[in-house]
Amino acid sequence: MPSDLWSLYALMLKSRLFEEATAKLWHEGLISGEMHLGTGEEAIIAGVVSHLNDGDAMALDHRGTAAMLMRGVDPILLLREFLGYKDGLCGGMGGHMHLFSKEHLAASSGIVGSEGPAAAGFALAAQYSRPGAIAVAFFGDGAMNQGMLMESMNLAAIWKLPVLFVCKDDGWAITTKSESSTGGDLNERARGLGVPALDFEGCDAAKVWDTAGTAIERIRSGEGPIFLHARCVHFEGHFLGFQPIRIVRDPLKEMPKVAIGLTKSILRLDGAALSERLAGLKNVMSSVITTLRDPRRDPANDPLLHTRAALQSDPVRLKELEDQLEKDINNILKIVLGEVPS
Amino acid sequence: MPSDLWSLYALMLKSRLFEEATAKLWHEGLISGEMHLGTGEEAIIAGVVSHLNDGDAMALDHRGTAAMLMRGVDPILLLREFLGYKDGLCGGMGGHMHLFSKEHLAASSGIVGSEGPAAAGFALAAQYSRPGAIAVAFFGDGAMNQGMLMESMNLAAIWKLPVLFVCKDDGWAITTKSESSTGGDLNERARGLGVPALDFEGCDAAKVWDTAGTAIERIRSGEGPIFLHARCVHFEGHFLGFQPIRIVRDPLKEMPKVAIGLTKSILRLDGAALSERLAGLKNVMSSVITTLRDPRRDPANDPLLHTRAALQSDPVRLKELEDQLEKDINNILKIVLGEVPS
Amino acid sequence: MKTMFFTQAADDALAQAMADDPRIVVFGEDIPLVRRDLLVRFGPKRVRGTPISESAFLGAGVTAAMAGLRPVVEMYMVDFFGVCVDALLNHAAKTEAFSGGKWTVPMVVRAPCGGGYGDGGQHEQSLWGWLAHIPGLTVVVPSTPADAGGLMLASLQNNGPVIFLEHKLLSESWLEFLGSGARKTVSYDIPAEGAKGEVPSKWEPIPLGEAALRRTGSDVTIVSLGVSVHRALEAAKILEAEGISAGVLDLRTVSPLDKTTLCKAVKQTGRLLVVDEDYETFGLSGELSAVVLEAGLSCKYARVCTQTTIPYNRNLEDQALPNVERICTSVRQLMK
Amino acid sequence: MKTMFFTQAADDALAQAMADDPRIVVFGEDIPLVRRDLLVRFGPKRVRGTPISESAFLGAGVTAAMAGLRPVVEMYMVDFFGVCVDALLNHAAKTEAFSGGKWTVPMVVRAPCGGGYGDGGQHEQSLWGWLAHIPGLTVVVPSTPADAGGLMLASLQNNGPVIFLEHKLLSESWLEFLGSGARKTVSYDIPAEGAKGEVPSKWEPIPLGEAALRRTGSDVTIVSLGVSVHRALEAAKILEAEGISAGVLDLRTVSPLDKTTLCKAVKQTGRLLVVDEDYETFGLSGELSAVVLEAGLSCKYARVCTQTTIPYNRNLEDQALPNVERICTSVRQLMK
Ligand SMILES: Cc1ncc(C[n+]2csc(CCOP(=O)(O)OP(=O)(O)O)c2C)c(N)n1
Ligand SMILES: Cc1ncc(C[n+]2csc(CCOP(=O)(O)OP(=O)(O)O)c2C)c(N)n1
Ligand SMILES: [Mg+2]
Ligand SMILES: [Mg+2]
Repeated sequence: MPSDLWSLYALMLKSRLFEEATAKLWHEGLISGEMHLGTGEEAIIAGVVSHLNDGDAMALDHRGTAAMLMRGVDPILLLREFLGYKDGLCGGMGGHMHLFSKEHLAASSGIVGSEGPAAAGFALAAQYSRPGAIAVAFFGDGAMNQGMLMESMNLAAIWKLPVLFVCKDDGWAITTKSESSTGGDLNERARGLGVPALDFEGCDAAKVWDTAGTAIERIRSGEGPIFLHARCVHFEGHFLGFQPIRIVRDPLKEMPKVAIGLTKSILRLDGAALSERLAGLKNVMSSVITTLRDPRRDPANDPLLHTRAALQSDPVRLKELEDQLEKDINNILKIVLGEVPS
Repeated sequence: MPSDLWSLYALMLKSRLFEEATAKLWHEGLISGEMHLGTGEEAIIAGVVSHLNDGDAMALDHRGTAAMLMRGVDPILLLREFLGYKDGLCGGMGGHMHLFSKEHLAASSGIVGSEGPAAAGFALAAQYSRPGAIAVAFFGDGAMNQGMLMESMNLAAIWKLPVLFVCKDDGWAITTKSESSTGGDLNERARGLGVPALDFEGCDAAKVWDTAGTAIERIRSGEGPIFLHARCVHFEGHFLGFQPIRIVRDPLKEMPKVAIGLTKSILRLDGAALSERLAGLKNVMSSVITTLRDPRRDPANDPLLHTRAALQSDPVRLKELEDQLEKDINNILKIVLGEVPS
Repeated sequence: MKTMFFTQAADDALAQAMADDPRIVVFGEDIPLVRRDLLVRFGPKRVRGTPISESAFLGAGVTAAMAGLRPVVEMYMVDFFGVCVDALLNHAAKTEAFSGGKWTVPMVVRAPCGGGYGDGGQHEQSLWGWLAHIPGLTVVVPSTPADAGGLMLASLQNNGPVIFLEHKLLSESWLEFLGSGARKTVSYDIPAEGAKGEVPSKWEPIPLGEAALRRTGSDVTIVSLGVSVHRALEAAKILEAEGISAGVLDLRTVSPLDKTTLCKAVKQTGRLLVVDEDYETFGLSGELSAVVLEAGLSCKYARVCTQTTIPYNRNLEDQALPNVERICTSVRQLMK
Repeated sequence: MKTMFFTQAADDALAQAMADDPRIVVFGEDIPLVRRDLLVRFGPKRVRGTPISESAFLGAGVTAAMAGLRPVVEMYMVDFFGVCVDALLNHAAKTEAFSGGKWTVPMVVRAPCGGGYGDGGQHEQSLWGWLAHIPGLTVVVPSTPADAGGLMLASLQNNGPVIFLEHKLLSESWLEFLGSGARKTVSYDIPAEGAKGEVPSKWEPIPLGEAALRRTGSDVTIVSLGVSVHRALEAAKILEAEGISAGVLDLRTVSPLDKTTLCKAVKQTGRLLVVDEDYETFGLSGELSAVVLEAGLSCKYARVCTQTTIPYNRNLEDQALPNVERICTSVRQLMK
């Protein structure tokens, strides 16, 4: 089956609009705590999730909203959950890091790497009770250094568990560049754990759809787990209000908060030799500078623009679709916010 | 420096005799709890440990006696520790799974895989305070599936820590064959974590000495960690009194203990279909049969015999050496057992 | 009536449940050997060995339970939860709450625990109080074969995660495996009543959270669990000869705690001695005093617990773990 | 006198110690950003970032300490000990015992803890009682900037492992990082005295294991730590208006526990209320009642703790965590 770009785009745009609305509510203070968006990784999610059927399961990380939404969880329930309402998806008990839908066999966790064991367990249950069903684990590149994720790739390999391990590699774990924290090569690592690896750009929804489709077919047929390694960007950085992004976007306001402490510290009497101090400063500055030069800032990496470009040959249908989705999201907001929180 | 087979053999034989004496005391009930010997892996230990200098550190697993002994820890202190004496190496508080020598920067643990983080920490301290010093981690093939060991290989790689990771691969983790529990390839796994891998037979002390020597030189020079993967056998199985070995050695006595329960269970009314039950039985039997056919039972795999063969060209010196070591061990036993336990 | 060994009873109840319920699967390290009797009856699909990857397979147990299985996940020893307790702390224990009560984790985690045979401080811990601190976990510690079976059945029927701890000194198969099977030269202080005893012909669940009064007594209530229950009973006999009447209450489940029975007993005697092989501070022994005070009761209170890392030396070990002598001394002190 | 924010004070004391002692190194995830002020003063060799591999780098901290360094290992949050607590439970806490007292682990493990800002149940736990249950660990929970600095210095000078927990509601930098820095639309119930306060011009160590009496009172002793100390002080003011005199004792260190001061205070009032943000059962709150009873004292007792998985909903969360209202209600009950 060839990829249907229109429906992939619809999924992605719906998710994007939903998460942008979420961001607004977060900035308005209606959503508490941290907020990690999946914006920028929509092509990976859409390309994988649209292959899933009833009985397939998902194990999600701290960035689980997009996958839940695209899998078919009611956006109204999601939004109510973010707002902490009693009639939210989890009764207001979970929040965006702990989204659970029993109906969709989908579970999230804020513990980095725990998606590995979780997907393995879902897949084990599938082996017994739902032949042909699979489990997908979505996680980041940083998670690849968490032991339990590696352990579960090995476990899936030897038990031939139907797991698709999807690494959404944005090159970062919060403010840590993966190239400075990850040795070797992730694909070789997966293979060294007995899991075949496929590596590709995650910005191209059609490409993801094709690759994931082939992989999932093999997994369904009982061949064991596969590792998909897909690159992506996170436009907002790690979470909403992310400090380095704030500095880059509004240096005049944000830089002083950081610079005063730095200046005082670097000039303090006791401490390392000047060369070490400068190395330290370079270290700090480079994380801001890297953010400035970040692929995050390059719209070419936006999976939505990428897909949209391919659809512009039919501008009427495109406009219709986009208008409709915008209306849908506005409707959702109205339904949810129109009600009084309990 | 070419390997000096005579001193390697002396180290190995001393360790063998010491552990055989230990085994005897254990069978006599003078040593409590479990007892894991390093017999069968002496060539690996000797070939690595004889490269170590003051300031080098060791992280050991549940099988740490041989490495402690060969590193120069007083055998009298070791034996007193096994007997639980107040004047043992650890005041009788540790036992053979928890041997500690601050002087030799050597620490053991009974937690499988913890040698990885332990060696990384020793190596980190070396980077600061003992330039050129290294840390060795000794562990088994089963430990390679413990997340923290994999994590610390990655950590060592990115921090260029001076760690030699030594996997003593006997193909087993207690009663579990590694080929049934370990996916992929251990060397590829190490490389996927950024650690170069060297793979070889661990039965040949000279070979180990050479390989380890080259590796350690590179590590001392600051090139980062290396993974040595060496095969070996454990003649006693996992620990003293190991059930499958008992069955193989004395089937008439040991088999009934196991067979009665099995027979009753396989005949019980409710349960799986016959084919599944037979598969289960095959599973149980194969672990005994595998033990029967085990390389453990092949003396060709004894690293001592292997090395001894090369030294037989000088039978006089060989006899002298062996007599001397036997005398030494007997002396140690006399010193330790002659005294009244406190 | 039938008699059985302790672990045999737990396994037998498990087998009965497995015959009734195909959703029950058992996995853990070396389980094909350790549960070989189950393996030959239920086949290798339901009784599996795992790699030494506790985080992976314990975590997998959680979601396998969520997706419809009833996994019995086996840990080699309770001490090794250190490497994987996240699966309990942040997942098994919290899923029901996080999902707004919509999703439960019917998993049994089985682990040998306890000391008294010389394995040293990393292999002889109890940790039941440590685990019970986490809201959302049920923690079971049987002391007799009959309870081992009945509580196993109840654990398998429970809708939330249950940690089922078996004391190695009561377990014929663990002791045989860990070193006594190959030699007659060692002896352990094994409570006969705990290691072998009468069992029903067909297993019935014993409700979780109900303590059992093992002995009535009017002067002091000794509250305990696991092997220590038998130490307490032995002590009570000695004390009886001295004219002290000591009751012994076996908690059987740490969490939920049978507060009613506890308070009733303490109210009658006015004296509470906790005998707890887990570490003394910030755990079960303190909790019991809080429960009593919260109920508005007052009592004289003492405890006999493990205060330090468990020594390897067998004599020091015996002194570090709760023993009959320490119990008697404490009771006599309470009677002053 | 100088004033400082809470985390600023801890960092300042740490910087003072680092200037004096080159063996101190700091590492953890994102530490180059989180401790950037230390990084530019002490350089990237002594202030390092790590991969998301807590078991590896926490375990490495243990042996690094054994081999002569004084590592400060930073965890992102106390909740994440789940994946790596083995390094504490079976290594850091036991090395001194195992080695017969010959080898110690002078390591400080620093972790943010606590709730009240809407991150949900996997990111807002306290767990200090859970950690303190393990013999061999020192557990420190400061409640003011002055204590944060003084206790940090003492922790760095301690010869065994210390867990140093900083409540996020007191930490200007954590709150800024976790979401309040980018918006003025949220507000948290931050205790002013805890978040910012007077500090000495040069840091002196505050002995570990000494509680601080924050307020004297003759009717009831409220014992607490961390943010809850400030809730207790607020409650005490309200209760004063009702004619109830409540003293507030700040434990500062969970383990070792300052039993002397505790018992002295309870003896005077005869009433003990424990306000503990950690989970209620099998932890700190129970331990305090045991200590009192063991000392032969009796008292009326109640506790205000966290009983369940912490809800995400901000209202439910505020009710689940100890708050002023719950404290007042409990005290009034105790006065009946
Ligand atoms: C076990 C654990 N350690 C640390 C954290 C804190 N943390 C949350 S997200 C994150 C970074 C994850 O990076 P990655 O896996 O690449 O995902 P990304 O955020 O880039 O999508 C960290 C360190 C955590 N939640 N759990
Ligand atoms: C974390 C942990 N899990 C399980 C065990 C129980 N255990 C002790 S040794 C062992 C097998 C180790 O196998 P391997 O690493 O290959 O070493 P070998 O005994 O073969 O030398 C196991 C499972 C343990 N000690 N620690
Ligand atoms: Mg990432
Ligand atoms: Mg092995």
